[in-house]
Amino acid sequence: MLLLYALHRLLGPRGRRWLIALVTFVAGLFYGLEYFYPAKGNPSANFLTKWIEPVSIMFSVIGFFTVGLGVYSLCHVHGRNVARRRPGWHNSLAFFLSMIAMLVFAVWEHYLHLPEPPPAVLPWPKGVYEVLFNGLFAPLQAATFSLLAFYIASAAYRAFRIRSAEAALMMGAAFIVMLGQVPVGMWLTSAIPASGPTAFFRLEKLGEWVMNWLNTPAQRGITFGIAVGAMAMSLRVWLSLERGTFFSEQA
Amino acid sequence: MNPEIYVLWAAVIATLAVYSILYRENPVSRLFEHVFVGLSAGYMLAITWTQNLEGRWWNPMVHQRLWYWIFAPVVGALFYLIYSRRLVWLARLVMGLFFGTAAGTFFREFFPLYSPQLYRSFKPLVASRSVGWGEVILHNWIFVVILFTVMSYFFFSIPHEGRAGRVLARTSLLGRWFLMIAFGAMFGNTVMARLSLFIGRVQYLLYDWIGRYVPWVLHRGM
Amino acid sequence: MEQRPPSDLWQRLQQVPRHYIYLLLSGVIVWQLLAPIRLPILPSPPTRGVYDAIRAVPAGKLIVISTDWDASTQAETGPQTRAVLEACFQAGKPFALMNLASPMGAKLGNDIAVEVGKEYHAEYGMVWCNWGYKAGFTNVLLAMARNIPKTMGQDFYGKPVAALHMMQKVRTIRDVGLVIEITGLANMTEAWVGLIQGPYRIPFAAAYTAVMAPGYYQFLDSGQLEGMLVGAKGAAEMESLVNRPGAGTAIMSAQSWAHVLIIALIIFGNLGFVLTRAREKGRER
Amino acid sequence: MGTLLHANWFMTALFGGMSAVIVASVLLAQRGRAMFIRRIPGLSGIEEAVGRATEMGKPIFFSPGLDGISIVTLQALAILSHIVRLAAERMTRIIVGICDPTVLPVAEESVRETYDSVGRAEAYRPEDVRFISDQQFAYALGSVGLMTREQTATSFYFGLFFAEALILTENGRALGALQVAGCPEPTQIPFFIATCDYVVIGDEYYAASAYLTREPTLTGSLVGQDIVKAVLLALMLAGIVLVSVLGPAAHLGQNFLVDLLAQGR
Repeated sequence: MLLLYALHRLLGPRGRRWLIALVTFVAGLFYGLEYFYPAKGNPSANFLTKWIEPVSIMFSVIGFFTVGLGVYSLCHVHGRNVARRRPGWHNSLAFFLSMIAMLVFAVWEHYLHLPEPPPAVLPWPKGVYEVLFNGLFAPLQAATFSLLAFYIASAAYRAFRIRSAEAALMMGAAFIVMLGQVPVGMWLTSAIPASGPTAFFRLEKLGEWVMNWLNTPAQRGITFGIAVGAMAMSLRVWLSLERGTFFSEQA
Repeated sequence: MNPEIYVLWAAVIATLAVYSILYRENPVSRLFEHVFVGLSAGYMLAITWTQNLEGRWWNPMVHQRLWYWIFAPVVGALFYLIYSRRLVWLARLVMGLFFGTAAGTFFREFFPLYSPQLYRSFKPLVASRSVGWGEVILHNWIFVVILFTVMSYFFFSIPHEGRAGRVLARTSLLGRWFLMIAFGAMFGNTVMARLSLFIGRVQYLLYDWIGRYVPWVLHRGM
Repeated sequence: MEQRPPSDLWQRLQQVPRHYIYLLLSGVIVWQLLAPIRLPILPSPPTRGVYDAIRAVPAGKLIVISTDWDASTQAETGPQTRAVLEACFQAGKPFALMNLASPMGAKLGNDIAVEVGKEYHAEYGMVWCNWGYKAGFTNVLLAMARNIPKTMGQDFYGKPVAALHMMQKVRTIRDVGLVIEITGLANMTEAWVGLIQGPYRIPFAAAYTAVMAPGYYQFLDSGQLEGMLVGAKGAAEMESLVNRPGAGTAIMSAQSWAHVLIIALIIFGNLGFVLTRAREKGRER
Repeated sequence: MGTLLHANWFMTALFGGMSAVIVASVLLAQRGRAMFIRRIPGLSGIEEAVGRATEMGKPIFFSPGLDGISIVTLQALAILSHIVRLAAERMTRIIVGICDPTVLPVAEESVRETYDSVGRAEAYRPEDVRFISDQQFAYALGSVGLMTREQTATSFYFGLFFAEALILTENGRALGALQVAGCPEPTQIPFFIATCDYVVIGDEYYAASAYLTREPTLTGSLVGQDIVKAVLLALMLAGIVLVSVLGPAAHLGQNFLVDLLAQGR
């Protein structure tokens, strides 16, 4: 605390910028060097290896303290809705009630230390938690996820038009793969013998071929580009080469 | 207390409220949207404590008397200085720590992530004792051609002019077409997985909910 | 009333409102779950591999079925388990259930076995048994290779495993003719292959959720897996092999008809698109 | 095949060499070397999209994806600040929906600073950079609700997205929003293509900020990246020739180039 205060008083803008760059560099160097510095033994290790785990835990613990930032932002927005009785404020109230209920009962349930398997008659806080988690949270999650079935159907209907060569190619590949996965598709080409040179044209085989030999290399091509892009971005951040809004430190 | 029946009805109402959004956004779906966000926030706070901070920070600090853990919240608190005009640079200091970590972590991941992809792309282009020409062309040649043309699409600093540039323009156009084939295949491959999710929900509504009161439904499709 | 020109239909085919699509899709799925139209299901080689492996277990050897799944993947793993148990009962091969990953799976698997067992008049402890949930899976695997009754201790119902009639001649992993892992969890296969299938050459087969299955084709390729069931599709194929259409078949017919619906929608949309465009071109001339 | 716990000498040399090329190219560009970048199709849509929101007098929605503070998210924030600059000049409101709490302060800071830099500090509204939820689907539902209530005319999705992507874009499309998306991971690109007006694919995502800002650091980096990609292509070509001559390497010790890449320390 004192150290931070001293730094704040002593350092000018340039000194601060320099310190931030240094901290960034050291943090990156630690993780990078541990990987690239020659290592010996089985499992292999070097002088930094034993620090990786504690340092990672430390960073993740520090990261967990940022949880308040998100909750603060939520409470800020919804708190104002409630305080000013804005339209739909009862929804914001529902937000607060469900947040507090979940927080209280999830922690309470944790400290009940119930045995596994749980007793036939549950203590009531555990019961409330069950309703909150398995009755609301999990189904809301599952139902939202399953909306995708509808969206994928309507997106397919709209997007797969032979407007251009690109759209037609996309549609063709999607057709083959979709049909290759379901009994209907297999049934369509079941007249083709399952072995021999023509077996390739059975829809399930064709679909597999499209996935393995057309999809995989294209994805891999994308992946290499991304790898190099991410590598360059990492280098720029690590060495504080980045300029532009957030990085032009005018501290 | 046996919560089973409450869980069932709560789950059914929540599910139907979410599906009502398919018709359009409405007061009920809006209410459940806020409940969902609230439950997630509460759950996030709860597991941050019960599954992370308690075991990794509080217990070591209090029970094992590792006093230095007291500094973790101090460093974490620096993030909150983002709201202060004067002290914002301290927030940047701790963010710099995290940026550095993100970069360093990527350096570590580079070979574990990408070197298998590199050497698995070494596909022989000639037939061998175990693999015939048909398969080599149908698999390996196509694989290599797609990989190279797709990568050529992602060259940004070479103008598509001049003799070499025109070649690149051709291969990158071809690459874009292969990309579209791949995207179509990925789309088609995902349809089944997404339908499964909905089928799972319908099964819940039919068998667990309606089937509880109408046994006929329970016996169908079983 | 004025009759609409046919071209309007083509235009409307191009712009089916999304609400109709949603309604059609849910209609098809509910209908297929309540009254499935059974399509011929052709077992794929990986599924046939599991079936053949079960039938190939020599007399006097035991099948071990590890039900390492819980409610979250029940829609797929439940029908898979049922179909696998049907195959064992039909082939007359004795089997033991066990569970290495979640206590819930031990109960859910047991419920299915009790139900299916009744249909085949199979008595607990004679044809099948359940070793229950055993925590610490690497250590359990290492130990059961040498001594099964001692490692398992008590069964699902709390009785000593060694006292069960069917366990009288079972000592080590050498008395096991096949292991079947049913799971939605990664790493289980690697442990079985690394500790049991590899060192002792015990045939090994598996049933996976559709999401994780693609990662395991390579084990099939290398012969470490005798066969595998892929999601609900694998369950449906197994059900067709044992001639007992069930939940897997219902899910797959729902899948099939939903796919047909989506493909039909795309085709109609394109038909409308092409025909409208042809008409417009005609006009321009 | 092999263990990759630590790098071997070949990996260190390869990685060091590739890094040196990129850094050198960045430094050259910073010292004023002119460098070319070709047009990136998906990005031309950004200005059109901002312009449309201005015309309609409705706000813009921006999502930086689901990831925490990572390389992908930092890039999304760089694109965000470009969009904020465009929007601020045209007096158009922009709402940012955040999924990861650690991203929130960085995004706030970046947005506030951009408003400052165009001299419109008063236009910054703290509640417009908003945490929605850290749970994937609560985030999706919350964002959809936000877009519907605010009647956004334009949506941008830049960052790491997973299954929730289609929930966001399909609802955005139903609202009639003009949508621009970019994601480095290929898995969600098919759905973006199906539902968005402009899509930035794969590596274009990293080229985006260079193309938008023409900042020498970024263009220089892009040139370096192209050289590195050429190196990787050459490496693969060498590998393909080797296995064609020597036969495929199924185990260690059959092909030295495969061993160098597969067998770390």
